[in-house]
Amino acid sequence: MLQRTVPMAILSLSGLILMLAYFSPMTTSWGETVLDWFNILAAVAFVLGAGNLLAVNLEKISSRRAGWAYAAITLIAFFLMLGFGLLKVGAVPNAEHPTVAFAGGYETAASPFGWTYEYIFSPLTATMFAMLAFYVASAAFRAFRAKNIESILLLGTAFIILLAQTAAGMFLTGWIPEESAFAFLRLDWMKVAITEHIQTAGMRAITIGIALGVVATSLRLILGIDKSYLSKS
Amino acid sequence: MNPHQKSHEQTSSLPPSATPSAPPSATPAATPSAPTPARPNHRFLWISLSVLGASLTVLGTAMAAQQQGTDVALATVALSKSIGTWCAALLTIGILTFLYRDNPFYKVCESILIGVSAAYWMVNGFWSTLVPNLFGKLMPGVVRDVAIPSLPVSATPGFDMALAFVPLLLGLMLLWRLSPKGGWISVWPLAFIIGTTAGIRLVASIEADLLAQASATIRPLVVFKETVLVGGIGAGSTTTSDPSVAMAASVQALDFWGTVGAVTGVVGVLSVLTYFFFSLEHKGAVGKSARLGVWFLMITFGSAFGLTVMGRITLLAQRLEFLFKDWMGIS
Amino acid sequence: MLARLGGIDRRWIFLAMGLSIAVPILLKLRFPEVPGPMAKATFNAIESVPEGSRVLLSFDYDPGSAGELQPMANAIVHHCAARGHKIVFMALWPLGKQMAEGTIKDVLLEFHPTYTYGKDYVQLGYKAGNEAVVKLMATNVPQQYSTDAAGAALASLPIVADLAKLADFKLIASLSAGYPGAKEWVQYANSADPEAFKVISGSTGVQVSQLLPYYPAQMEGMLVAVKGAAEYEMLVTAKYPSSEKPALLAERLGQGRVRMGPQLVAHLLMIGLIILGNVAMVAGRARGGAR
Amino acid sequence: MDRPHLTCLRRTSTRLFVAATPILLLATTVTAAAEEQSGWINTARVPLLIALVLICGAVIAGIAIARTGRPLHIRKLAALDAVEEAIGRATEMGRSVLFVPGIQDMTDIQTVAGVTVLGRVAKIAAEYDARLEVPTARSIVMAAARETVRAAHYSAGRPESYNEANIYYITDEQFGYVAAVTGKMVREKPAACFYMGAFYAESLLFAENGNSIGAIQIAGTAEPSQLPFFVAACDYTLIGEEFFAASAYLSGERDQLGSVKGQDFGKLLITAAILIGCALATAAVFMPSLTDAASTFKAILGG
Repeated sequence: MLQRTVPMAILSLSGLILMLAYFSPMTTSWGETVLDWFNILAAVAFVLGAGNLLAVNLEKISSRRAGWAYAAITLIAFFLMLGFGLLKVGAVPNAEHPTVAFAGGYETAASPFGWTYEYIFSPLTATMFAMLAFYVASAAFRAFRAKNIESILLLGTAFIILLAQTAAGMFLTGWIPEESAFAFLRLDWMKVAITEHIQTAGMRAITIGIALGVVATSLRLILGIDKSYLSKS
Repeated sequence: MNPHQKSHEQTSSLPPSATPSAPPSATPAATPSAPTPARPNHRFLWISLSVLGASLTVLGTAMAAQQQGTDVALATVALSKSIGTWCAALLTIGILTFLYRDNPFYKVCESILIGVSAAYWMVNGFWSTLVPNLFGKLMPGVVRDVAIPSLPVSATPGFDMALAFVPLLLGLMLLWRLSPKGGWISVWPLAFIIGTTAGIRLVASIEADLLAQASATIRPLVVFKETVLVGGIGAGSTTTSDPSVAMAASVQALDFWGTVGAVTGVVGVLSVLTYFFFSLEHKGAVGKSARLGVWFLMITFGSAFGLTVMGRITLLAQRLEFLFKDWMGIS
Repeated sequence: MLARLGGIDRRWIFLAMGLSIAVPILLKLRFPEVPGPMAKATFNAIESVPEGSRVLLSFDYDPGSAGELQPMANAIVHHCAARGHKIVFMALWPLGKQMAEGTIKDVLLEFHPTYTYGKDYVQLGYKAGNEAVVKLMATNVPQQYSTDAAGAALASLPIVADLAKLADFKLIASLSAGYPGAKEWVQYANSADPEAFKVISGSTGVQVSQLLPYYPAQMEGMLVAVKGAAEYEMLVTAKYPSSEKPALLAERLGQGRVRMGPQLVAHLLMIGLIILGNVAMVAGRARGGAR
Repeated sequence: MDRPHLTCLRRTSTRLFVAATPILLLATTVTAAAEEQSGWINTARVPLLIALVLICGAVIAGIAIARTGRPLHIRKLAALDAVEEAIGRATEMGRSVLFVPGIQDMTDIQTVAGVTVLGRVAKIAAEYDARLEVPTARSIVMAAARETVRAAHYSAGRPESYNEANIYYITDEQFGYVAAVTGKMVREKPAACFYMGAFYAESLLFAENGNSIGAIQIAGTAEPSQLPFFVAACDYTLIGEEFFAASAYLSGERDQLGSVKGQDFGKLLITAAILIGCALATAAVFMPSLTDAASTFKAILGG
């Protein structure tokens, strides 16, 4: 009962209220309350994430597994940042209410939290993403093969887009007059044709398909037919 | 949505993951599971820790000095900025060293990132959402005294407080996931989260992704050149809303590429939908249409591929700009 | 020789990629850009809202995507301010708030020093909840944001004092790097009130294909990757130059064009690598039979 | 989970649903009385409501038909046919098979679909006696995967060959997870790699590494931005909705198959709407009297 029926009831009810709230103006406020709760839970999930991180890393350190020292660094970084932020260390006092302890802004580069964000967190994430440029180059060489007509189409389109997105497009085909009968050979023309007609059409169909999948799954969940979230937890 | 994730872990492009693999010809790189030589590893660790500690000390002094005098303040702001730039540059390079091979420097950078990001998300969720939206209702007086002096006064504080107990309870139950026992307890908030997501996605998908997309696909399959208008409207006008004008124009000129584009758009959507139709085998006319659909899909992916590559390159360009300009001062 | 190429150490490829981006940056290679239809549509969307309208800018990205989206953010903020729009900043990503703060400091206050907080612009900050935030704001902004990011009651800030729901905005722009982002704004905000406001977006290259179906019916303008940023920068700086700080404006609103330089070389390298990889495969096969 | 238990649950859920609706309606009435200014229904959204009823009705009808026991057919999926070939090859070469169920938790539909596909892969692997490795990024996914693979070994008649240690949790952290998996790929060189689930930037890294060790790669995901990489670098890819259909087909659950049928019906509806709309719009070019009808039809669809 507590383990299955109640969760299923919670699920159906919250889903139905939100659907109802969209169509019936008088229930709009219910939907708003449900969404408010949802957003609070989303913030709690961050705490959960941090808790998981702690658990995994503490276990690594206590069992002295290989690389436990890195787990220690992770924890130190975590607690420093957490302390800076939660205690609002070095925060700029609130202009109107300078006496209220936690009313200040803690995110400017003048406070340790803001400083760490600006000079440690931000460059680290940005560089992590930037590494993908290298991997995509390596994948271009090692993995992207013209195996059949489909992959030739894919790679051929990619070539056109890659060229047309840069000055190479104008350089190679810019001399073809825009008004001539051969204007369709211009790379910028091809790019617009591909993105606006073919890619849009392809993505529309994919979007429609995925939307139907989402509808079916959501419906199965709300009706209590799909219970995968129960049995696997 | 998966509630146990930082929200943007679901973005289409996540931070790249490290591949410790090297080609067979290269020196085998260390992997997390492979035993790493303990000693150099740890020496490196202590060095980086002390560097971290030292920079924090300098930073702290800078902050303290900042609150005293103006001259000193200006100097310390500049100091904290230049220390920051050096820090950022070293960390950037630290991550990039992985391209050569896996190494402790990279691992330190990675560990810092993991720790800092988890804390950042938690702090942000706490101050931006939990304090005003949850605690602000549970104990508005305290929140007003301690954190948000101008928190609006509710007309029905008792009712608000009562309602706020629901997310509080669900939140605590969600945190129960951290305990090894009583897994079912966290299923309640999970069910709430899934139900809410299902409820809003169901309607939104039908409205924005099914109906609106179908509507956007609809268009006349024959397009006439709008400029060749006969009678009435001048050459500068491009409107064909007047049916009689459209009629007159229709006699004049067919817009070849416009028509091809319109037909392509519709045929594309329909043929790809045929490909996604699972009840019929891909034979005969259905098979041909599905095959056309696959070609549309491949061109779609090719284009997406090109655009993605562009994005990745931009990100690297931005990092290199930082290194050259802000750090090395080449401009 | 070609067959052996297949087994090349991939670090050489990494090096080639690094050089193909670093060298153009150091040489300051710049190429002319011609604004395309989508950049023009975005520009016109902001132009077409009456001067002094209330607009919402949602910063749905983090430093990881700043390379692509920051140039767009700079240009959009300058454009909105030049049109005298009242700007409300917010974020669906935790780090988005910081990105917005940076843009306010570097662009808004730099080129439009008369803009005052609370009267001309306001920072609502980040809220957890992804699409649920948008959905709640569609009907009830004060329930989601009881105060601004600094803790001031919305009622005390003239620009948002009467803000009840999203329909009170004339334009919503999402700078979007993924989920949640522009897609969610279209799905949950635009669907709720299709007539009330225009939705535009700036998006990363990765996200473009996902957003294309919504343009132009559900989303009036869309900046596509850094090329879109570069084109839009040109449109904005051409119409709204800065009389006091032209050099600084050229720098802050020129990042997109600067980053287009390395694109050319790197794209050519990519094409070359794909061709070379396939040639090596064919050569390897001819030599050693099947893989 | 045993079947009778399931049916019982299903009955409970139906009852719950039936009970919840009147409660909601009642509560609506009460609120309606209290707040006079707001209406019963937002008239502007009536067309959407009708569409919602139609499409949800199609899915429910599909499920209902499936429950009657009528045979349901789903077209062949090339990627699924290739599974056996890939595993057979791995056995011949004496190498392992790698299965990556994405990097999300069980709350993501794609992960659920991925684990379902894992069931089939595991069964074939058990029959061929090939070694199957499943590294996961979530502990709950690991539990689910172990359950699935164990069941597959039983149904293949080889419970003794099931080895729990081959299905393991690495870390929630994305960098760490991919580093460990790709490291393993380079060292052990699996002959077949399956990527089925929710993938982000790592799609490229997995596919690139798999390619460099010469493995047969079969992928399935509904992340549109990652599909280009899988399509370009893998041998077979289940694209978007196809991935869900494959999972429904393999799950053998009639409800799931029924809802795929329902989705097909939804697609038919959308196709019909597009065709009618285009016909009207095209006709309106020649017959201006139809212009109003065409634009009204389009507007109703668009909301």
